[in-house]
Amino acid sequence: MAKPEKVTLQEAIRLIPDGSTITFGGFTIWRRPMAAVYEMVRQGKQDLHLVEVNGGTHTEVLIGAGCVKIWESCWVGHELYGKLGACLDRFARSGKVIVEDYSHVHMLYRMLAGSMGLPYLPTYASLGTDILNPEYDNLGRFGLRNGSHPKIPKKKYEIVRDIFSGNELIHVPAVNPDWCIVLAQMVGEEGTVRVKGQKYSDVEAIRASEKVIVIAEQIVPEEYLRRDPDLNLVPPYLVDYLVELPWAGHPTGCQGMYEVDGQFIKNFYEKSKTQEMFDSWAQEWIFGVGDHYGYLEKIGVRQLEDLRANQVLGYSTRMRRGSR
Amino acid sequence: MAKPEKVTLQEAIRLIPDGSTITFGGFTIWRRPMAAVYEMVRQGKQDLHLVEVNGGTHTEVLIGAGCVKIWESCWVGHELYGKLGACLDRFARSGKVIVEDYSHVHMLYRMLAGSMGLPYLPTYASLGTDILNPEYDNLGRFGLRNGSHPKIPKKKYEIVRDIFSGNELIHVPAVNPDWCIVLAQMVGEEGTVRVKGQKYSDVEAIRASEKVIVIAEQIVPEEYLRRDPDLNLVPPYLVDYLVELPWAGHPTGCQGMYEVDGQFIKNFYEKSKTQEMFDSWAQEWIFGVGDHYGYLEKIGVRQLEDLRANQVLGYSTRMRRGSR
Amino acid sequence: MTKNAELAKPGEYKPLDLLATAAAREVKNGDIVFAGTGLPMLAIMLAKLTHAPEAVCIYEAGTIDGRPIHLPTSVGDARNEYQAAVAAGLNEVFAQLQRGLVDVAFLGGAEIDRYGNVNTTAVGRYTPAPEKRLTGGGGNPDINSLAKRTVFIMVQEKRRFKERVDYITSPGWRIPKWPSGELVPKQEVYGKFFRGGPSAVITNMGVFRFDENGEIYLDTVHPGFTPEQVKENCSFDLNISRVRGETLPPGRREIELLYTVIDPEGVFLA
Amino acid sequence: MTKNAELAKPGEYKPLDLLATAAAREVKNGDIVFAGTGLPMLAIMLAKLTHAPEAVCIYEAGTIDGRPIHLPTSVGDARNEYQAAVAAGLNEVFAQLQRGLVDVAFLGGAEIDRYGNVNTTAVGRYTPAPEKRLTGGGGNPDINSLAKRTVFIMVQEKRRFKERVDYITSPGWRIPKWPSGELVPKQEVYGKFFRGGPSAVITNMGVFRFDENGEIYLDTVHPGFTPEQVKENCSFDLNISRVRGETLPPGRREIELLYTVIDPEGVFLA
Repeated sequence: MAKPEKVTLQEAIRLIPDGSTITFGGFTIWRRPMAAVYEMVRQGKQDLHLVEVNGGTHTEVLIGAGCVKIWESCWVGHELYGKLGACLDRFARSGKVIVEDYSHVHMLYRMLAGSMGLPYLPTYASLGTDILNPEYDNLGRFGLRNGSHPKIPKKKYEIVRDIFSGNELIHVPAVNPDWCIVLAQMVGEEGTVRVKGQKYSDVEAIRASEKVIVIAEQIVPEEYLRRDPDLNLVPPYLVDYLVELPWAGHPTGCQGMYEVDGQFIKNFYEKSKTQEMFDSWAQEWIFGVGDHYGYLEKIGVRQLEDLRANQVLGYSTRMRRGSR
Repeated sequence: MAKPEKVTLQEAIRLIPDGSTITFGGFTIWRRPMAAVYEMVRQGKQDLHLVEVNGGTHTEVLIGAGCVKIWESCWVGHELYGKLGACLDRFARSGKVIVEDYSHVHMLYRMLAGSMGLPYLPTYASLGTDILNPEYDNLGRFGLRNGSHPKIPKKKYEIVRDIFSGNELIHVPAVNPDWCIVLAQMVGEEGTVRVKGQKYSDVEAIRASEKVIVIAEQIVPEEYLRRDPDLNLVPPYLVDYLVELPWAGHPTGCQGMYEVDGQFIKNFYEKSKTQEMFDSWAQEWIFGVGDHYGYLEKIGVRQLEDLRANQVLGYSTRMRRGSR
Repeated sequence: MTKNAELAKPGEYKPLDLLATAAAREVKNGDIVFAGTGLPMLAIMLAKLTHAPEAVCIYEAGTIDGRPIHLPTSVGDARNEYQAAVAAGLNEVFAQLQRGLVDVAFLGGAEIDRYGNVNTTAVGRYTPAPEKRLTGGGGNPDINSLAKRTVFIMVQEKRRFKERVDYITSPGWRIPKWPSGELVPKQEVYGKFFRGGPSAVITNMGVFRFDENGEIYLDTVHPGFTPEQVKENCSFDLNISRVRGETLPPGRREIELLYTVIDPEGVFLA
Repeated sequence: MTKNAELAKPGEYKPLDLLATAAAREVKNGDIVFAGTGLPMLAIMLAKLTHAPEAVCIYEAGTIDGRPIHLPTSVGDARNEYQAAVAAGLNEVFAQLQRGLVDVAFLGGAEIDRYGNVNTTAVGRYTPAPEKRLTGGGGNPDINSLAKRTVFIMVQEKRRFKERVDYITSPGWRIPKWPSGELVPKQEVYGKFFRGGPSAVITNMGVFRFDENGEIYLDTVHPGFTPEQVKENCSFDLNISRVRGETLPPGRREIELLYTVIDPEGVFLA
């Protein structure tokens, strides 16, 4: 089938089994499919294995809600609005989440290798760091590299000596997540995906993954997107399920659509520092609102309009950002 | 210096020393910097080492004119307009050009590796072919893999067994050509390059190379190109020299600008079958016309206007293509 | 308009029409197709207009799912970009290919052997200097390595259907394992990366397929030819014991589409 | 408008203004700069408005040579894309980085040691469960491996300037060679791929550089502090024998640019 199936958010998320390996489009606090993340929490997903080029607010929500068992990535935090991942800190300290640290290039190349059908890619980025300390291979320490987990490579990385350069470098293993969830500004009726602005590592995440859910801020005429194929990210046959949902990235930002809701993230970050506060935040903002539109109603029109991007500049010019 | 230097075609080509390793933008008979190739012939370049993701009419002109010593690539021909590279056939048979055969993926990955700062990339494309026959390593047979040629890797490729997949695959060595010449539809005054339509392997060729010459069909306001950074190929600092020259790709095609001149290529292909005919063709179309504008005058306005692309469709609708 | 089911009679179609139609029939609805210059373009366009409207075409030069309204003459052609989903480059399409997304690909060749190994590089001696240089492999060997099925379109001549090709450009079902060069089944060389290989060869005389041992046999013979005539145009001892009958001729509707919708200018169909 | 050359007097600028100015001065005209979120954005914009108009900025998220008219708050920010040369993705910018195109990069860290090794991963024990988890490395170790020069901007505290960092997230001048973990010079680990490394550390108290052995020393001390005070805020025995004098304060023109042109909204400069 060349075309994605159009489904509701609830239907799409229901397809994801507990224990799945998952990755997301976006970058830190930008263009994250937050509505899907909230719905995963509502549906009580368990034992998720996140493999992310980088993490962000969405990662923290999933970890705080107890959905995650393994997190392989290089970074989690909320940029200016929260200096670290307080949930990850708590869950890693208690051993409830196993963390495997790589560098940004390593994670990108793991996803890129997966997206190119290769078992690994070479790099010399981040040699000489504790990322490569053999004692710090956490999945190995927990006995998860014995080959019985199809999505966990036998080794964290391999040191090789290259005959062409005469140098040592490393091979990082490919990843092919079971699921990838991406937020896009525009998707055509048949499924062509257009992402405006920075592409982050979305195309690598999509191609690497077995199943792809795309959440579209808006579904537009296919013919319109195809007038300018230079601007499109991936063709319809790379998308399995398509959901249309406005503001699906809030509180993260979406180029040309809306701004990062910094105050919202700052508040979440504060609440994420203890499990009790997190739970009551989740009660208020995830379970209590019922669904995505309940969430948007709770945020309110005034705030949404402040966040809405200026259609010429692509970001909000109404939102107060600083002290002046 | 972040900006390319604006020079004439003659000045740009004069910078390229004999013996240089060179690659080109474009694909077979599309968007090839033909004006630059003709000028290389006029200036009598010698001993060039071409490393191309694929070859085309431009390759045949350079080989026929005796400019080339080594050709590493996977394909040469003229698509519909000439079924093989008659000059390469002649020069390879006589031993005047050393050919190193790879597959298309191999060549792309050699360029991609170079463009990523990597010494090699892995692939399993084209295993089990004579491309990998150790006796068919021509540069090795001619003693050129002894490490004294900076642009010739020590091995044609390496067979490796990968620990992640348990499979055999190969590593193809990176290439970093001395020079890359690319034809683009639009370049900004400061050097931002926009290529319309298929990108072929232009960005890989540009990033891999030490020096880059871009020939622009037109130089446009930098600000205009920057309104839509999603459409641009590379930033100014990746371009060293910039030449503005219309129809610089003729007889190859240039999306949105002009069509492949099939009759011209067909005629060239016929003439390329013997050295005598090639020489008289070169006398007529390269030396005899003096420069690029002399060449265009000889083609004539009528033919150029037939080739000119319909501005909506991006290709010519006036040119007769078939038998009906 | 004629019905698709009505088959043309001998004399109502040209050899090229039959080739294009037979090739089109190798495309299944929903297939992701990798097509090269020439006849394959007619075949994929014909398939999309008939039984495989949801097939999608990728071109090696970078265009994905184009909907050309004028027949492209090569994979680099701007016509491919009309209403395309993405105008990318080689890196994107080869990544998709190596990732295993391509269902079927159309390829050509100058020589083929009984195991489907194909030569497009050089005829006769290869080294130190070739006897006759051809185009080289291009993406042919890559596509043949990485797609699930490949279909070769070739000219039937004794010198082209050889016991062993002079140079294995593109891997068939028994291929050399380097560095030794021993001929082994394709599965053994590709291991976990094995996806398939040559599934059909279509010539001006018949349609060939491959048996359990990866050996070529004649599947159907084009109207007007006998299996023995095909065998005479092979250098090796062609298996004609499994011939199912005659190749289905083109439908009248298919011919109409070829000449009026797909190639009205007569670019390939003179 | 005030002249660039007129330096501000003590009391006329805030610590952050000095940091931004000192960081900006590390940018040379024409440099290709890799900048992260926060202060580095002020620094590169200030450099471009003063002595380095031809410097070019690349952001990790994929934007190349943006010309923002509103201060971005993070590398993923849409503001970076305004009048950018290319809006690409991580693969493009990391390819440029690994290819050796980046002249200088600005980075941060929670802990640093005498060899410029930086920790942003975990404080205290790392495994089996960390004592205190930080953000993780992100692109910090990659950029520090692959750029020609890197400049760290950090807070000066005894607990942050350590004899040995708890986890080497980002490689300094003496780093472990795995699998043994023996500490060796960076050049030895990177071999032909070696391009450089930490060239300056700028804190709220001074500017540090690295000597021939890759050991950190105090280069200049910010006005209002003494070298001894800086030394007291290091856990290790800081070399203060090479101090050249005081850090040049911001120019009046630089302060004006920071508050009226670069960050008029008070995003970073409250």
